[in-house]
Amino acid sequence: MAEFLQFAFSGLTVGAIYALVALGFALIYNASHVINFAQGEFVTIGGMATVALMTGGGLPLLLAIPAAVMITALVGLALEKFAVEPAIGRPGGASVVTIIIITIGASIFIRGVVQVTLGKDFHRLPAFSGEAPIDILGARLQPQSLWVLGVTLLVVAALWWFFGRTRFGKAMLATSHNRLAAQLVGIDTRLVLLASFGLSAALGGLAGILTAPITLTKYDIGIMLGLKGFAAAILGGLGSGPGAIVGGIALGLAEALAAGYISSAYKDAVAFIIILVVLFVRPSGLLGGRSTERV
Amino acid sequence: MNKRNFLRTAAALVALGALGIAGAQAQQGPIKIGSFLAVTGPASFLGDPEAKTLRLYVDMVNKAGGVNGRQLQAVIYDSAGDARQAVTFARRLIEEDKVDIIVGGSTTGETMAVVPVVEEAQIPFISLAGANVIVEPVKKWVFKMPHSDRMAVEKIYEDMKKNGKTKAAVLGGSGGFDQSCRKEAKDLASRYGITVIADETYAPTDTDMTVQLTKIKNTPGVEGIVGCGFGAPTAITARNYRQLGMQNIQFYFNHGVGSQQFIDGAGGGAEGMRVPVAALLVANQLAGNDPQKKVAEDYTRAYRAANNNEAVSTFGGHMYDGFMIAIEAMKRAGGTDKAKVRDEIEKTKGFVGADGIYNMSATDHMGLTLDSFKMVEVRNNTWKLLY
Amino acid sequence: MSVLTVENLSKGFGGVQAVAELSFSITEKRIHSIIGPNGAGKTTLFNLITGIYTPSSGRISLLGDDITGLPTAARAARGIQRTFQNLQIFFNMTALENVMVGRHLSLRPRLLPSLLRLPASARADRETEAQAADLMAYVGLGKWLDADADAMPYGALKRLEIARALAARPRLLLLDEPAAGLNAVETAEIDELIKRIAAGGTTVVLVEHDMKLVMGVSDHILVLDYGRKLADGTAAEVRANPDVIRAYLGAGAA
Amino acid sequence: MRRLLDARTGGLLALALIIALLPLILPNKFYYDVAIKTALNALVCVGLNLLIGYAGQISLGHAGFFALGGYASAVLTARYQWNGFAAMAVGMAGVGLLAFIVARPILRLRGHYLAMATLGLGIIIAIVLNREIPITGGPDGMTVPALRLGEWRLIGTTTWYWISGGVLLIAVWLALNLIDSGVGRALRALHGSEVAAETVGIDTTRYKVLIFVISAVFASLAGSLFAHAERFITPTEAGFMRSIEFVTMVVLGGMASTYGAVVGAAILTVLPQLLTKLHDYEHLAFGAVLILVMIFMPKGLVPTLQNRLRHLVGGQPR
Repeated sequence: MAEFLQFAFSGLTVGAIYALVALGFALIYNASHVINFAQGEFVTIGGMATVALMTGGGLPLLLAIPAAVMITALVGLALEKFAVEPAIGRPGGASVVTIIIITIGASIFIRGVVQVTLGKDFHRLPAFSGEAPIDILGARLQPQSLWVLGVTLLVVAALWWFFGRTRFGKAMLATSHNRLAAQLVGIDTRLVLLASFGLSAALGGLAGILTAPITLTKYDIGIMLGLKGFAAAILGGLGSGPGAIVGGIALGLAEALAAGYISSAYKDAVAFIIILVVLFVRPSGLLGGRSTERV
Repeated sequence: MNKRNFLRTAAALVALGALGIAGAQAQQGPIKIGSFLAVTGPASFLGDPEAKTLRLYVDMVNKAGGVNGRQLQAVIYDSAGDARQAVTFARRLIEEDKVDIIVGGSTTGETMAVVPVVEEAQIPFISLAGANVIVEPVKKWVFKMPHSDRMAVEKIYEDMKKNGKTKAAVLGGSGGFDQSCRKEAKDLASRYGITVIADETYAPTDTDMTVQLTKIKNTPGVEGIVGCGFGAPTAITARNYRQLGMQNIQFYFNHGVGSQQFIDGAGGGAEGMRVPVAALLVANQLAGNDPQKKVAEDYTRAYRAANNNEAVSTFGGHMYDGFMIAIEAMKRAGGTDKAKVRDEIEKTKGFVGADGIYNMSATDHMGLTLDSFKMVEVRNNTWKLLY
Repeated sequence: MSVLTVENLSKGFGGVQAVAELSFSITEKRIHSIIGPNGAGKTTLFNLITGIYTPSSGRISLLGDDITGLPTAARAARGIQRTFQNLQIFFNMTALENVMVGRHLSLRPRLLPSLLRLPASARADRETEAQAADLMAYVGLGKWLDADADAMPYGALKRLEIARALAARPRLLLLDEPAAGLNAVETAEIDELIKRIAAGGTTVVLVEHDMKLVMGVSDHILVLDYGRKLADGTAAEVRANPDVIRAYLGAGAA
Repeated sequence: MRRLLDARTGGLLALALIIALLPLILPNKFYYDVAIKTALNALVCVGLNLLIGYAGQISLGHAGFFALGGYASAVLTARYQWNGFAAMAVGMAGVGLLAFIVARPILRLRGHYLAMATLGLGIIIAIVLNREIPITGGPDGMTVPALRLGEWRLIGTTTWYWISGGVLLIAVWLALNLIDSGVGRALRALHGSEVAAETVGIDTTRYKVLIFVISAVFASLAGSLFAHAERFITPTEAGFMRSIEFVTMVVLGGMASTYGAVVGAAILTVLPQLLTKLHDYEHLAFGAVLILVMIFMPKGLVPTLQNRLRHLVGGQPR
């Protein structure tokens, strides 16, 4: 029991990280049908910027966190404004492949900038509420894991409120359902697109900060987190918010349990094997809806 | 159609022309030391200090008048730890830059990929990578600097044996550096009367090792854990080790963690862990009469002064040794004749480097013994020399 | 004899019944029209007949064979071709190549001969090219042979789709609003083209809003309203049907 | 059509000339090495372009097929003393089979799902190659024996320059043939409009599977040749970034242009050799180049330049 709990804690913690990244994918995908392969780099920026602000800028953690989230959001906005929009906004739009290459180019570029400005070393943030582990039924949990899980829940609640209760959130939701119709009723879909990148980047940055005390942070930590987050987003059903959360947690748990009860040798393959099986059996993902194409 | 032809030709010419300009540099003058290193990528913790060290010492030697009256020039390429790129860069160093010797190759994979190239070109090559396969069997033109993965494991097993521990668990990453150490750990165990009763793996990108550690914790009888790895995963492992309250089991890491960054990243979790490292890391704790003390302290001082007070790692030390052995050999050979330099490298005797005292021979192209490895323990967030 | 028979066909999207309990049959070598107000389910019906949509219930048979479960390509192989209301041109090809694709079923290209460009394969390709060029001349696109499809005007693209469909030598040709967006002269030309096609032995089914065109060419008209059959018969019969008049001109006009 | 034919024979002739004359200006083995890698990358890209550029499908896992081909050659010749050509053929057949098995379910999917599936497949292949140390040598890679033709050991950069250049030429010829055949038109049609392609009787799934398999086999062949040319192979060849590199080459050179694929491969193979002078700024610059080209030349270099040139000379459309 204690062993299972320990595995589950590990899976939940890692899963929550995947979930936050997946949520970022879903946000942008909904607004623009763009898969942002630079999503993982937002995680990098969040963590690395916090470290830089604390060690280089001498800011206390409480100030460094919002500042780093802001910085990440700004990078997200810049990415949309200077790299994605010029391509999408062109008459005739851009093909899926073109946008994929652009966001991949952006991820390489961002990694390059972080590496040049903040270095190649890994860094650690202090845990928000100490390092002393908590004992639960014989399994031991880092207090920071609770922070990660708690904030993930808060984010989900906040997003639910945002999309369900605010005017702008509803506008974003409308755009995701039918871009043209949204434009016709007067929604500024370009602003929605911009906002989705900003919001998604802020989420990624937050994820990077929350997890840096557990996973440490490094200029290239975003690569794998980005890919796993993408897998989680697909698993849950691309574009579905609750799906992203479920997909992330499910992947995290599956990895931990597979490593625990089967073998750790292929732990990092688990996510991709699951995703392949799911795509073979149920391509729309766990919670994704089916869509009929119109001719 | 003509336009297509024209375009294609133009593109090819532009590309080749640019290459030519980039490569066409003076062929006479300075002694050229070529290097391909994993300056970026997953193994950048190796390549980065190595590149910095090479630049630093080329400058220092030049200021002191160079070698045999000639200035030195370093040509460094970033292979990102990728064997494919390493081969291209090795060819570039040999054919285009016409270097006199190659000191480089941060990882075993890139080193081994380059071996056929240097053997064919007949140019001395001093590798900075760890695995024994590089020099076993001996390859005429290939030498290697640091302690091998095998020696690190031997040092660990000696310590376990001394403390009466016979049941070991192995925990390592899936990268080349880690896998080589894991293999040695399993192969050598019986020779020290040790049995490996648990064996766990993580990916270099993993962010949590509690699952693997829990399995080791729940394997009855484990007395010592041999950790194989480097970089962030090792720091995470240390944190999880403390989180799970496993301090009753002695944890050993191999020399991949030999930097202050590991201790800082572990956030206190590394306390009590033991690591076999080169003397460099504990230079100030060496006995006054230790021949390595001065070398290690000088290197530390120079490196920190040149690099914003950045803490030294043992990996930069590999480059220091390789570079020094190379120029010593050139001095003895009285020039850069490749065959002569190779012979002189092979004759290196009693060279005191950061990694130890080198005694090479026709059958030993590494030249280090277990003695020069130091066992250290993390105490109060710093390395404490044990023996 | 009946080329196409539709029995009790229904298709719903969510709560909306686009086609409901529809039955009718199409007889050979004539021009049939399907008319009805917007949203009457005409295009949905075409999509059901060609297998782009699967029906919620009902049966479609071609020349007596049930084809309800067949995929689109297999229905094409049995002789159904269509054009699209909102063009589905291969814009990444030339006009001629668009029509050559229409010959796909009889060309049956094979991989290895194509890769190696064996003489037989090259010869078949040249024949296909000649046939496609003839067809383009037939629909009046003779001067557009080498044009890129994306450089052609709307009216020409309408004909290009017809030429592509004809290339497959269909038994049943479904034309979805062939005259939409065309001027009077062009519409007259299309009118004439449709008659020629039918005269050549192909059964034509037309969805069209241009009543002048419909009444002029059709041997038989089917009127749909909210997915249901409102009336069918000859042009004169339909014109006189009070239900049709009510649907088109509004209640009270009857 | 006549014009197309001319472009084919003319273009092929030009490519053959370049390959034949390049040695006159290649000063040393390093340049040959770059040329070999260019040709082998181009070989992958010519195949991948059939999938991306002509059939409109995306694969983020082609490095996996490349590496599988390479390892088939490496393992079968080194560990089981197979004849190199037999190993190569078995590798191609095996990769083709694997591609076929995964393709049917995967290719029902579109756009991003397909990207994810191929990405996952590639990563799984990379992980397997990394883990199965007794067979593959693990992350440090393995040495590959020389390819033998009878008693003749095919070694040395010049030999491999001619081999890879020749194979590339044949591959380009095959690709051009295919594109200009009924099969090629069917592929382009399903890219242009999948619905319309179905309506004219094209079994689109079958064609997508077919082209996916062909492009995988091209990659496998390139991998086998790479393993023998380099005499060494590591699992990095299967890595995600390598797959991205291939796709980028195709897109950069120009989708739906076979010569574009070759040019893209050449540029992205040579570019890192130029950027290496930038040291730490190398990756940053590479990322920036990708973004800028995609924004300003979304059709890729070759088609864009062709258009510009056509406007300059004021030629007729097409």
